[in-house]
Amino acid sequence: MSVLLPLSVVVPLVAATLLMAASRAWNRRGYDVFAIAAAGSVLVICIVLLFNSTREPMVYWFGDWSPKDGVALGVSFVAEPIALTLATLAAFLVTASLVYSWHFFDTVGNLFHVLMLVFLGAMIGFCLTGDLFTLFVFFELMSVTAFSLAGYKIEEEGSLQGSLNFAVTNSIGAFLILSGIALLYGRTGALNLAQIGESLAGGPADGLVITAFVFLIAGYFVKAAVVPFHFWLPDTYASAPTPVCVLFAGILSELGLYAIARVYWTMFDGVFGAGLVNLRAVMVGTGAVTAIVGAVMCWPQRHIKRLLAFSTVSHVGMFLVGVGLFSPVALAGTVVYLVTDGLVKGSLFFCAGILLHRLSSVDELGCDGLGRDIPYTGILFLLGGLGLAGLPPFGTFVGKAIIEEEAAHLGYSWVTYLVVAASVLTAAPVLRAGARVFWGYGPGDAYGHHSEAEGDEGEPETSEARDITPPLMWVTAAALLGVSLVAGMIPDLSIRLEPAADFFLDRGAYADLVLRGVTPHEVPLPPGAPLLKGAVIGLITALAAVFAAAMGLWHAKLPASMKGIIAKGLGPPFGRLRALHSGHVGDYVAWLTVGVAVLGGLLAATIG
Amino acid sequence: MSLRGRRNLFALGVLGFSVLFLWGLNGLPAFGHYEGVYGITLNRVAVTQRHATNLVAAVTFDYRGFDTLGEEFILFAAVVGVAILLRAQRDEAATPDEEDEETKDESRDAPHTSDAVRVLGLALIGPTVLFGLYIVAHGHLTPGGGFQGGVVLATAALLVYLTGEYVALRRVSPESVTELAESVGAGGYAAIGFIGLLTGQAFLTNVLPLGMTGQLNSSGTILLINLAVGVGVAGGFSLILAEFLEQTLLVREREHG
Amino acid sequence: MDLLHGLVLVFVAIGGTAVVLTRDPLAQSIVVSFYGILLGILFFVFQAPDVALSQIVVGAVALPMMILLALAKAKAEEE
Amino acid sequence: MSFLPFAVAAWLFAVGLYGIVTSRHLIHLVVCLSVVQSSTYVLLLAIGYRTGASAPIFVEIPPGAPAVDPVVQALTLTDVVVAATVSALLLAMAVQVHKKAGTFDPDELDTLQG
Repeated sequence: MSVLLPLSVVVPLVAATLLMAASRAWNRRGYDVFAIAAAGSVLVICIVLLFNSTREPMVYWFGDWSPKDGVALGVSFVAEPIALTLATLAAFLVTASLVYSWHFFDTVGNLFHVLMLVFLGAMIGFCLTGDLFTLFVFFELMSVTAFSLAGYKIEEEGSLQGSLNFAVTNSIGAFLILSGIALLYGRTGALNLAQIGESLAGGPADGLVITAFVFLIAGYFVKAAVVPFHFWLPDTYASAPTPVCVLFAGILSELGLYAIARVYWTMFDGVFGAGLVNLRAVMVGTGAVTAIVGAVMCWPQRHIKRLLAFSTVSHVGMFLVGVGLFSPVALAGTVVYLVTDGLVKGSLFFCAGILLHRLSSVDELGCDGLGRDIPYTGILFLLGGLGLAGLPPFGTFVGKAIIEEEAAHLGYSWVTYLVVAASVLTAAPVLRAGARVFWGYGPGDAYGHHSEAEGDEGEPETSEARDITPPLMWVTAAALLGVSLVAGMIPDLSIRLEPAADFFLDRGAYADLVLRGVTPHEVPLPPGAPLLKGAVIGLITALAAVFAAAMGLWHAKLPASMKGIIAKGLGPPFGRLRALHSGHVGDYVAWLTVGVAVLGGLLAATIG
Repeated sequence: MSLRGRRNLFALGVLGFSVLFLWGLNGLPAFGHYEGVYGITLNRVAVTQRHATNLVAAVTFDYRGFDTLGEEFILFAAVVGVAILLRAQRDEAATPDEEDEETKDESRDAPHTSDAVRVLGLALIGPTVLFGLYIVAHGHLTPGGGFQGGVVLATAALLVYLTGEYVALRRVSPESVTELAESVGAGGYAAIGFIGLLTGQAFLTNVLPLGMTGQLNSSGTILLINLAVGVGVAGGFSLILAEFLEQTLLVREREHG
Repeated sequence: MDLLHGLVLVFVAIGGTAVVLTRDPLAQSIVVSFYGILLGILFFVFQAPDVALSQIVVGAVALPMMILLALAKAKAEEE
Repeated sequence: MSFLPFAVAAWLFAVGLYGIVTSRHLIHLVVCLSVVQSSTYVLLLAIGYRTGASAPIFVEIPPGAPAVDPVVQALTLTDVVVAATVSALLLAMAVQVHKKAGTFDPDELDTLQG
């Protein structure tokens, strides 16, 4: 069984090199079949490991270098259910994206498939590792592969500029992380997460520890796109190829947050334990700001992929609230939310890809009513919008309900309002765009002006006939949505994750397992709680989103006084916020620096 | 944002950033007095455990070999990325029916070089290749190894270009060869990892005979991995250089032809 | 901490600053080559010959070369 | 004085960021990014240094003799080479942006606003 652990990473990597070596020897279908088979087998490996790890977490030492006297000489993988849930999601999304790409754009020979497989190996390695520097290496590997994938459509200026902004900001994030690692290595003389945690726990929470922590989380915030480190994300997502967007929105940002939870609970919990209340306030506050900024920016977008990108920012904010509550219940809820939301958003991006295929555009206004011929895609799109809102039984409502409840329990009862507001503001524009594009609802000049179409892409991503939608395209979109729906109907889903979350948060048990090979004792399942309240909130959110979408479509019919209030009250701050998203990489780096300084200041004041 | 606004924002940010950074650095052990348990343990046990005199190589390719596998794939992914980004001009210049024709390459003008440079360059190619191979092969004994030696080997390919033998280079090492080297390097590293699995031990376990400390044929898989990395790095850097050169050459070709 | 360390460190700091302040990329490629050598020397006095070797082949040769090639390519296209 | 190596690392990080923020040329910007990266090398190697110890290469010194930390060197060594390929990737992006937009100046690139 343990042999599957290295294979989960090595299989996709080796498959990528084989594909690369076979260049020109095979044809396109050969690459497709081979890549799908490789990703699919990784998915199976991940599922087997996941089920196995719920019975007993496992440690694997590369090169057989198991620790001597608590000193780790080599690199370890730690198989536990939370990490493996994310790894499984990654494998599932990569497989789906490769299937979706069957009819998709003309790839440059095999290079697209090669990169997708390397990306998969990178994500799984990132999830499973128990070593701080390996975490950095696989972070870099994910990043570099993502830069290349983002810039894949070189015929577009926006795509190139987006990937350059992406690469510069994320590289700086990586250097911050490496500096943080250097500080921790200087203090503890270790790179193993558990060993660093044990070493730090005996020392003070001084400047070095706080700085290292700030550098690490700032780096992961860049990847997760937390405000004000988020500017690169909409630029990149709007212009990257659709199958790549699915991975970026569905798993890449989420992995940044996973890393924050991982490094906190394995290394910093002991030394920061006393300041946890303050740390929680900082994290929940940052998450709330991110959720709001993303949601507010989402509304005025007419480029559908950019719209979905800002909704990703908003949802990342909500995940951060969940992770930042620092409790096992909230973590379990966040994992459920994150997985189901990733699937829904993936499905929405797939639908946007179908639009691109059929109409060569994802401009909401430019495509007004043009999607009438593809009503089934329209239905999928609208269902996806409702899934974002958290309409039961989409799994999203379960996760949100648990985060809300746990937040209230910890004294953050306003989180419920935040989650509802952000959900409405991100789901409504999706519904609005869907209703307009697929059914032609609403007047054409909704914004009272005709600017040039924003969603036109220089070249379509597909070369096949545009009068039909290849079945594999909508089947994958439907499959993602279906899995999210089914997940919501599994009773007590998050309760089942709670023992795993308990272990995730137990620094002592983790260190015992990694450094001394002591298996954690089993935790009984907590009693299941009915989610009736959450279901009602989900229903209300969905209804409110439908109502807001209708307002967006027919806002010309609102009374003049109300329009005046909206224009005067919201216009200027809106405009200022939009202007900050300038597309200028220098601006982004300046904000990144400010973000590090502010985070450092906040934590120094509250923990130090 | 205006340049001024950006400068002001950055000035604020970098002030806070620097204070934070210096505050953190202040907590480090004084320069020259580091006593980290990881490094000290390795310095004590590694030579006997691994029969490698260059401990840095032992750490890179054995104790932390999995990290290096990841690094090797970063290189791999970056090279693929460069190939994707710079592919456009090739498509523009080559019409479908002439893509694979070797004869077409003859028309590509290499830059004019004086005879003196040419002779010097040609004379340097051999020693450069030898030097690169030496650095790769002695990585486990003395400073050097696959990463450094690989770059040196790639500069040998560049020398060929500088001496105006680019056309020859394209015939000797067309792109598919560098691509193959790139995949063999990265894939070979992973394959060496499988040797451990086959003998029932962990991935990347150094199961080969360790040999006599200090001899070329020692330290087991470290030497093999060094060779794989050398091939991968040399292939990767040559591919990058070739892609950039291809671009300049094609432009020149369009101008003259 | 002896004089040699201090001297090389100061040179590296100046070198890095010079790279940033050289706004013309063509000139910058030469400055960055010198900076690569300075870093190589620093790593050597830090008793890290492996890293020094890496830094010199990459920082002093490969990186400047790639900058020049990128510039040449962009320039050739403009004409 | 013994703080100097660490201060130099911090300086390189900050000055590289300054170059990126104020850059008017994408290639210049990519090179500034490599200056930021060199800060991490200086930091790592400075941390692992031990006064009077030799390099961790036991050819002329016996095993067990005082040597500097080999781990930080291993971390840096691979990164130096890999970073160069990443720089190449960024340079290729800059070249392509220039090809599409006709400029290297980030101030003149405006396709991604709002």
